[in-house]
Amino acid sequence: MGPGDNVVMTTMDDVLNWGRSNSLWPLTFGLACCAIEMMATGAADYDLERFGCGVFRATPRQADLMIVAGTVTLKMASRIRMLYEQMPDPKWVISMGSCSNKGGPYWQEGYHVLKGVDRVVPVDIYVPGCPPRPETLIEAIMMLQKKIRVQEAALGPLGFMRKKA
Amino acid sequence: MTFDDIFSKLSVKFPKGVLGKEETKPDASIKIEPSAIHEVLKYMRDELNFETLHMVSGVDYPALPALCVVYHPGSYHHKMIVSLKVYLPRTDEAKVTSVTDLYKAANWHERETYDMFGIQFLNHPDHRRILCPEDWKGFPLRKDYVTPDYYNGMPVPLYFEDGAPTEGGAH
Amino acid sequence: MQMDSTENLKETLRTDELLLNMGPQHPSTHGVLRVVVTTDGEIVKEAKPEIGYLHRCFEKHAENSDYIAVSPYVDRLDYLASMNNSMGYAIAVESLLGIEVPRRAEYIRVIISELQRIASHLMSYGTYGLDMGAFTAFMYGFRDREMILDIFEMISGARLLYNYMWIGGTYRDITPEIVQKIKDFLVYFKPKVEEYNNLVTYNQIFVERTRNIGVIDLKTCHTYGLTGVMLRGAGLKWDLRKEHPYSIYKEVEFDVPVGTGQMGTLGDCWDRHIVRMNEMIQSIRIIEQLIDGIPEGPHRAKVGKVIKPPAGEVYSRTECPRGELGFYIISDSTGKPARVRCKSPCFMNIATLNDLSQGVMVADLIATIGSLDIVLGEVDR
Amino acid sequence: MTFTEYLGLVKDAAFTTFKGMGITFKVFAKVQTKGDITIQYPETRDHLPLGSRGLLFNDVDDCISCKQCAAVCPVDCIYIEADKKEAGATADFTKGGVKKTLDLKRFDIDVSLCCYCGLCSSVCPTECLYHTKEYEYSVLDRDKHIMNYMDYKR
Repeated sequence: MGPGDNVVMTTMDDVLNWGRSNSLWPLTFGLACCAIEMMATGAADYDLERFGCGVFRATPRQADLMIVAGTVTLKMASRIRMLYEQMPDPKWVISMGSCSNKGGPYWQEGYHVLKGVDRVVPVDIYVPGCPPRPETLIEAIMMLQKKIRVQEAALGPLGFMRKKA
Repeated sequence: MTFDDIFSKLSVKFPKGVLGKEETKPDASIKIEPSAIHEVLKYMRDELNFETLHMVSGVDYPALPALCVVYHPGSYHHKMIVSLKVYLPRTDEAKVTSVTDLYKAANWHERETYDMFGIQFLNHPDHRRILCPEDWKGFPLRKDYVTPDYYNGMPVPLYFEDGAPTEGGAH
Repeated sequence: MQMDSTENLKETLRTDELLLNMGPQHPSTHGVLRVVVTTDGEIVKEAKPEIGYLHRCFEKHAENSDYIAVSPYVDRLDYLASMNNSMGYAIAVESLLGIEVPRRAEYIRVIISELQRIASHLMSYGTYGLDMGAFTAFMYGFRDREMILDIFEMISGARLLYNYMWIGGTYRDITPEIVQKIKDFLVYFKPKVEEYNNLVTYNQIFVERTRNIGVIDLKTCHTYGLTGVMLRGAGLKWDLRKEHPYSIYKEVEFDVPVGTGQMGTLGDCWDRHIVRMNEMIQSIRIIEQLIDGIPEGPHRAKVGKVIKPPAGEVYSRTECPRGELGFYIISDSTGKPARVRCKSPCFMNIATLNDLSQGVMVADLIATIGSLDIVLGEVDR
Repeated sequence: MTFTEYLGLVKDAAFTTFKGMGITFKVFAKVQTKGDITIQYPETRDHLPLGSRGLLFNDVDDCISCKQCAAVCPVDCIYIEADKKEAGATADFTKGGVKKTLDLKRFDIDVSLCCYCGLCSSVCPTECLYHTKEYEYSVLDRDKHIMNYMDYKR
């Protein structure tokens, strides 16, 4: 609890965060190999729906979460930025796999590979693996849910109720 | 029909166009004069039953120095693939006639060869880069290509020469 | 008067050509493919694919890596069939080196690559169902694909990108438990293909959406250099495993399924789909013939730690789930290849899109792209 | 369409609906009795087979600093620094009895570059570098992915 918080705001935060963390709608954003594992996570064996996170949206305007799964090339980087800006706030980004973390196996000679998606969009969680197992992605999503649950959520129209610290 | 049959037929038909055989192992190839490649492929398609063109690729030989375009026409009739090589000077002015009007497969392969090696294809219907962005500079698969430091404000290498990590991008 | 009003109507309802930008982020393009579609109302006039959004500089990496270290990159070309890919690369380097692979390794390789073919076709089945609006197919396909991935994980240790087919043999040996697991899988999977066919292939909605669409005739196939399922769907009985038998395909019996135009025109999307489904049955047949007779012996030929082939060139091709994968390798007798060029089947498959989509509806464009079964990692390399 | 045909269609619709729901209930019953296909991940975990390629681990006590792993790595994400042993230092042996001639100063692997190909562990002469079955190490800060194995002595 921050210095400027009161009981109303913290309760509001809890309610909003509870709702947000349990209804993360990801954007279908398959770039490369990791996208197959992302699809496998959404399929029968791992079932991302159990975390309220399986509703893959085709449009950024309905999505909260961008799972950047795969190699980001320089040609694609500006599109990623554009899609990220089209997503409504609050929004989160998971960087899935070595390639989007830091360029992965393509960091040495990859003249056309962006070395880390965090050069284009701010990243919340870095998921290791090449490609990561579905469990690793689920773990990252649970980590993100934990992160959302402790943040100050009510900043929008109700933000005026929060006392200035 | 074997590789030698094809070679002898081609060298009889095009005594000036066929420069010789390249005895590399395990697969040999036929050297063709740059100006004759269109005729040779047309002859192979129409007379020798080479219905399809599997691949067009470029090779950079900095030691010769030469740029090389390799054609792999294939035949379902004879169940074989032949490799034809065209050597060009290693400059930005390397030019060869496009074979897109013979095989549509050549369209994208030639665009890729242009993109990667800077070999110009004359009479090509859509002579643009294909894999790299349109405003890309340089031809990446040449052996002396140097990776740029920045592209559109985004740093390209992970670390710069002195080992320091490159600065973040747009945000 | 009548005439005038029609003229007026034409003036007010004048249709313009619309430029639609499909992709690069689009769920139905199977990756980061961008298609610039010019439409006249609902009718597609032109569909130009723009590629390069996943250009990962494979060929540059290959020129700067050792022969062994290229193999992980080869896996990442066609990430749905990485076993087949690395087998193709291994065969190419082996023919440069001129070495024989032990028979045990050949058996393992063929069994694994056929399993991978099933997995890849299951993926294609699932996502094609998804494109056509059938979510169940996706779930069923992935459920069974997951079982193959479990087998692969036991064999190689990884789920998707295995780096298993090494030059001269395989990475690890196969154990009796794995053989038993493959047999169990075959028993389980054999009736499933029938179930899939009932669920999707002969479903009236699916048939109506895929027949007479995206027709490829043999002439188009030849001029574009199409291979694999596209060629067989157009009716030509051409399979490298039969025509140029590599590895031990000479010793196994299997049929080459071809399209027959059963539901419509020869070479339409439905024909390509049924060829894929029938290929799964043939793959099961191949594995069943081999699984009991794996010979004893080493699983890898004696290859030094540093591989230095003599100077030479090779163009070797293998039959991958998506078509003929060719590797053109030039060696200059150093430890690194001078040039590695990958002739990927999908690169040509997607190049035909403009020819296939002349005058079709926008929804049929999706059906056409789905039936090409492209993997963008291989198109852009 | 005659009325009989219409009734036939209604019958068809009702029949196929029941048939479809029958399959659904069959699967539902199967899930209830035999267990479902879905792995209930945080509670139960998939049993990983032997030799599964997860996070790399190096037992630095056994490492002889031969740098073969760094040489074979296609990604060059293994950073090794080793000095010559000082004269007069006590002889040091690995568990397998190999004498260590070098003093390992740094053994880092950047797992956010690693491609888990398994080449490094296959060339290791003392088998001190191996893949564990660990797969849960997502981080909020990417620098934590540079694993410093000198600190992880077991």
